[in-house]
Amino acid sequence: MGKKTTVSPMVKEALSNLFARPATSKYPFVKAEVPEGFRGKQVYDISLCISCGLCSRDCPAKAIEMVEVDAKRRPLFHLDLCIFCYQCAESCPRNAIKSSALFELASIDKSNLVVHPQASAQKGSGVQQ
Amino acid sequence: MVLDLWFIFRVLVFPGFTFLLSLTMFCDWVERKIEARMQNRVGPKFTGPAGILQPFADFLKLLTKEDIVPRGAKSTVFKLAPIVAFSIVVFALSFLPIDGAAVISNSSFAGDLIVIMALLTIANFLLFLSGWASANPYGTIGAARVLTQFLGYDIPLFLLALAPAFLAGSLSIAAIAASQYLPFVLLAPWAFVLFIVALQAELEKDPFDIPHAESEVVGGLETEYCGRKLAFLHLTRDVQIVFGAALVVELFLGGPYGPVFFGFPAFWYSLWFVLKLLAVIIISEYLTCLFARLRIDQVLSANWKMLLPLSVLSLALTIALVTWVYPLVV
Amino acid sequence: MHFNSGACNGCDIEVVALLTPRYDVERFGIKLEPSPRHADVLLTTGAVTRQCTERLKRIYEQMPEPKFVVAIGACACSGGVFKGNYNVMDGVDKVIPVNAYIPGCPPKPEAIIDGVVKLLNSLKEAKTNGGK
Amino acid sequence: MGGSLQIQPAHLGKASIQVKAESNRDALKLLVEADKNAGIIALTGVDLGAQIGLLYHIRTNGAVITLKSEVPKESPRIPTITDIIPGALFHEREAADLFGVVFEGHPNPARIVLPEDWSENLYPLRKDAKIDNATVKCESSKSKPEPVPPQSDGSLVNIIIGPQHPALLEPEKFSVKVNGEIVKQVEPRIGYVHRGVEKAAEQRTYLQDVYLVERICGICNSCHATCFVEAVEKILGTQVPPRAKYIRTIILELNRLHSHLLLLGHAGLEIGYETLFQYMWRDREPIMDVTELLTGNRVISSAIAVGGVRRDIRESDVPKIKAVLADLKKKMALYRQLYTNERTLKMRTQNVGTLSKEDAVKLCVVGPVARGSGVNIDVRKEEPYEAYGEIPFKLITYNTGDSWARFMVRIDEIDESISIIDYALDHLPAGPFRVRAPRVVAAGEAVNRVEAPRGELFYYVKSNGTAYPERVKVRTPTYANLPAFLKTAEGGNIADVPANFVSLDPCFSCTDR
Repeated sequence: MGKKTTVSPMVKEALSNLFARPATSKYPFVKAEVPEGFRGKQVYDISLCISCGLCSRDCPAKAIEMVEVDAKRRPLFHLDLCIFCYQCAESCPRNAIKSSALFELASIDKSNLVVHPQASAQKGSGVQQ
Repeated sequence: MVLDLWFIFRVLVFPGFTFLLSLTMFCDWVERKIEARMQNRVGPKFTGPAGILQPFADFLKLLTKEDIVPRGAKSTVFKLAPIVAFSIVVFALSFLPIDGAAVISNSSFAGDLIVIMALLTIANFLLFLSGWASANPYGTIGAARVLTQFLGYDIPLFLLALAPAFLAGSLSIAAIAASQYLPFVLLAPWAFVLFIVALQAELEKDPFDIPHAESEVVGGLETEYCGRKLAFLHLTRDVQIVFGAALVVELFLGGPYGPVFFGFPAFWYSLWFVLKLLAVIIISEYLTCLFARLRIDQVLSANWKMLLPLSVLSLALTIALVTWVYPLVV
Repeated sequence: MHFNSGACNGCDIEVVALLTPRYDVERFGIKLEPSPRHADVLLTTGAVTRQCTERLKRIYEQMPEPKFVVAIGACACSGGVFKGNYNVMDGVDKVIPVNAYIPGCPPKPEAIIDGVVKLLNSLKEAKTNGGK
Repeated sequence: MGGSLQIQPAHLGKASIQVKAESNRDALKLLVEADKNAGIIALTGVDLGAQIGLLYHIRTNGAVITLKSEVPKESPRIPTITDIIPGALFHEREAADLFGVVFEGHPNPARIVLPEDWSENLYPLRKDAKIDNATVKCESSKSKPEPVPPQSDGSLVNIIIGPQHPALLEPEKFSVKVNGEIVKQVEPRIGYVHRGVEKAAEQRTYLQDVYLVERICGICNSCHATCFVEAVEKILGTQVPPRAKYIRTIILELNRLHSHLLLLGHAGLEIGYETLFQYMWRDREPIMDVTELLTGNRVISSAIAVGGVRRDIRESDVPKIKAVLADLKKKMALYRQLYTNERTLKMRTQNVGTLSKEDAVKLCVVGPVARGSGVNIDVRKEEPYEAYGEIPFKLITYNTGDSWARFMVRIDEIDESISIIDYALDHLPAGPFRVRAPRVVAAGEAVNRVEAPRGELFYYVKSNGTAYPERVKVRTPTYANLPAFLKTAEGGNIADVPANFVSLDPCFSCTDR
């Protein structure tokens, strides 16, 4: 290209952007949209669960602990370990585990980062109503 | 007594310390905002209206942070250099006529252009010292780069500054600014363009921001600094940028002078000054966005092979014009 | 300030993406600083490998007070899929104190912003409750 | 398949030959003489009980030949091959680290992936290695000063880049010896991201391993998953339905798109061109959105499973994807102009880190780095996997071999990727997208290659008839390209190191595993 270079296209681009609308989304003030099928926080439906423990067995991150709830073994999701692959949902023979669009899971307390079978059962039924 | 109060007001509030500091913060905000917008971003937005207080908030935050002097650092120099550098730049800035007169009235004298150029160099040297004193390899390399670069670019910068001096027939900034019935940018546009380029290098902005090349030297000379001292280093840099832009305004854009519509001329002069200043800062920021960073050897060869001969040429051309052509026109 | 203590790059690129036009955290006055001395918040990603442990501690020590640490992603929170491997420490909080956890693999950039906002809110609360 | 270990034509273009440890070098020499472009892909160690098997995977004439030797576990010694194939330097050091094999005559047998303070005589990938996590962790949590290397060495000054450094998004350390501004020698210290994935893969089921290997690298995640899954499918003999092949291809190409955009933007950051970085990453976001749309996560797709893909492409999404691609194609014109016309950018990248074609072959580099030096290798062409055999696309090469050429290769490849995805979307076959795969995999072994954004990705999987693999070996493209960086950095300017380095698109989470 030698000495004679054409003008860099940046000259125009930068100037036009100065007056263009920024590409910035208005997140935290406008909710971020999440496409269908997003792998977010688990929703667990206790009424479908048959306590087989397949989810826990197949979890690659060992994030699912089976806990005793009303004398039955139920999955407890450790969100701090969860890699949101949804193998658990795939392994579940009864589709008791579904994903949600919830992704704002941050917490300043690590012990908050669990989806307890009972709590999420209520929440799950709440969504259904 | 009235005179003394007036004097103190001028030094501390307007157009002195407080005004200059707020101006610096404001310019820093403009710079960040313009850069963000050119990059299709929003930039600071939530601190104060449209994020205008962001630089101020950053400054305050740094003041409250823990102050660490690293082991192995040359403690006295490490502590003093940033503050002294800061005061020198502010001192230099106060020589510039802002509302029609310099901060301290009647302090301008015949050779003050040379003095403030020297002050700029000293400030850069102090910045070098501050990096060198931090005993961190990145700090030292960054500092060495500052030194190499300003040593190289000081000469063309000074040569170019002489062009308006010749046009005005004076080495006093106030006189140069005052003599521009027609801004010198129109009389010597080549010198203006070259001056901006040299200034870009002197102020270490893209494509000459070698001392700030994060990917090579981390934080450059600031690497080991934190808290209050970092705040002052940042501020020094920002004041330097304002100073550089102000120099352009004084030398090429007719200084603070412009049409006075009503009321105090001082008000209008300050307004014109700030507007022109912003124009220069926007141009400089625009240039920053256009280019990739050059390598230190490319920067130096660009200086010695291109800028220096060109600035000598520009000076010669200006002198020739002043001597033979303009007398015929004016 | 961002430090990768043995992550898969998934979270790291999301952290860098925060600076770019879509998320532009400079809106909130947040900038990525190159030197730990300039940083207020340390964003850590990755499960902390043994080789990184020393360096992570040192960076934490170099940061001036007040300082905060955010663990980004499952690995940084508690080791994630790598938990129990021979060369990882299972999470940042095993090495340095952590102020906020952001789970996800990797978390969306929005989730990281949300995490930082939650951290800031908790600081405000601590202040009104007579803290520092 | 399976059966005799002597010579087994596992599948097309791949063979393995059993050789005695003593005659290993002779066999290699024969291969190198037969094809002077022959290079080593990987060196896999396998614990065979009383023996340690060493598998030299050699690439010759577009095929992969595996030389198998065995050394006794009691005293595992074997002569080095680094004098025959210099590209084997790192591979041998790694095998020494993880299996305790002594390579006689290796020029620099230092640790490479394990930390310096790792216990002697503890080789994590041996099956009988007893790693007490508690003591290991306790040991390294004790504070100790980092060793301070000498600042200078005669006329040479030693500069340490990393492990935490803005030029490196990942923690790695390079000792750069400089004379003034000229680099004399670069000595890397990798292993900061070594998470022991290969060991972990042996402790998890095939089902879980797909997610594990995906997380080796967040950028080329689906390439890792695909490569692993294909190797398993080869052992199983699974026929993947055509629709799954096309969907995989789309996801792989999306991966390449986002990886290349990421790199080109990051390069802007390295050479101080922040505006370019911001624009590139802005235009990368829609690609992330598409990935999220198709797979449910922006970065890690988790879409690929043994036997197919986990999700189908919704018909309603196809126009959205096409719109994004068309938009990107328009934007790429600007970047191409920028890379070919912008002077400062060219000043920083042209004639930086030039790698000649001969050196590229000798050092066994792969991917865009090799293609930037005029070597036309691409696994997608050499050994078409998924739907690549049916989709027309060009193989991009540039001849200058400098950083600029490597960037240009990627810019052109982005355009190719866009048209590949377009084609695949248009020709998406109907039918199922997944077939059931068993959890237990019959005994066997397979090698597999995939063209990741950074180059050839190599997997070796050995199964023992259970649900857990016996051995998973990963050779990532950066591993092969790193020697090229060391070579090209020498004699260059220290300020060029970042630009040169980033043009290789280094990924250490891949390298260290």
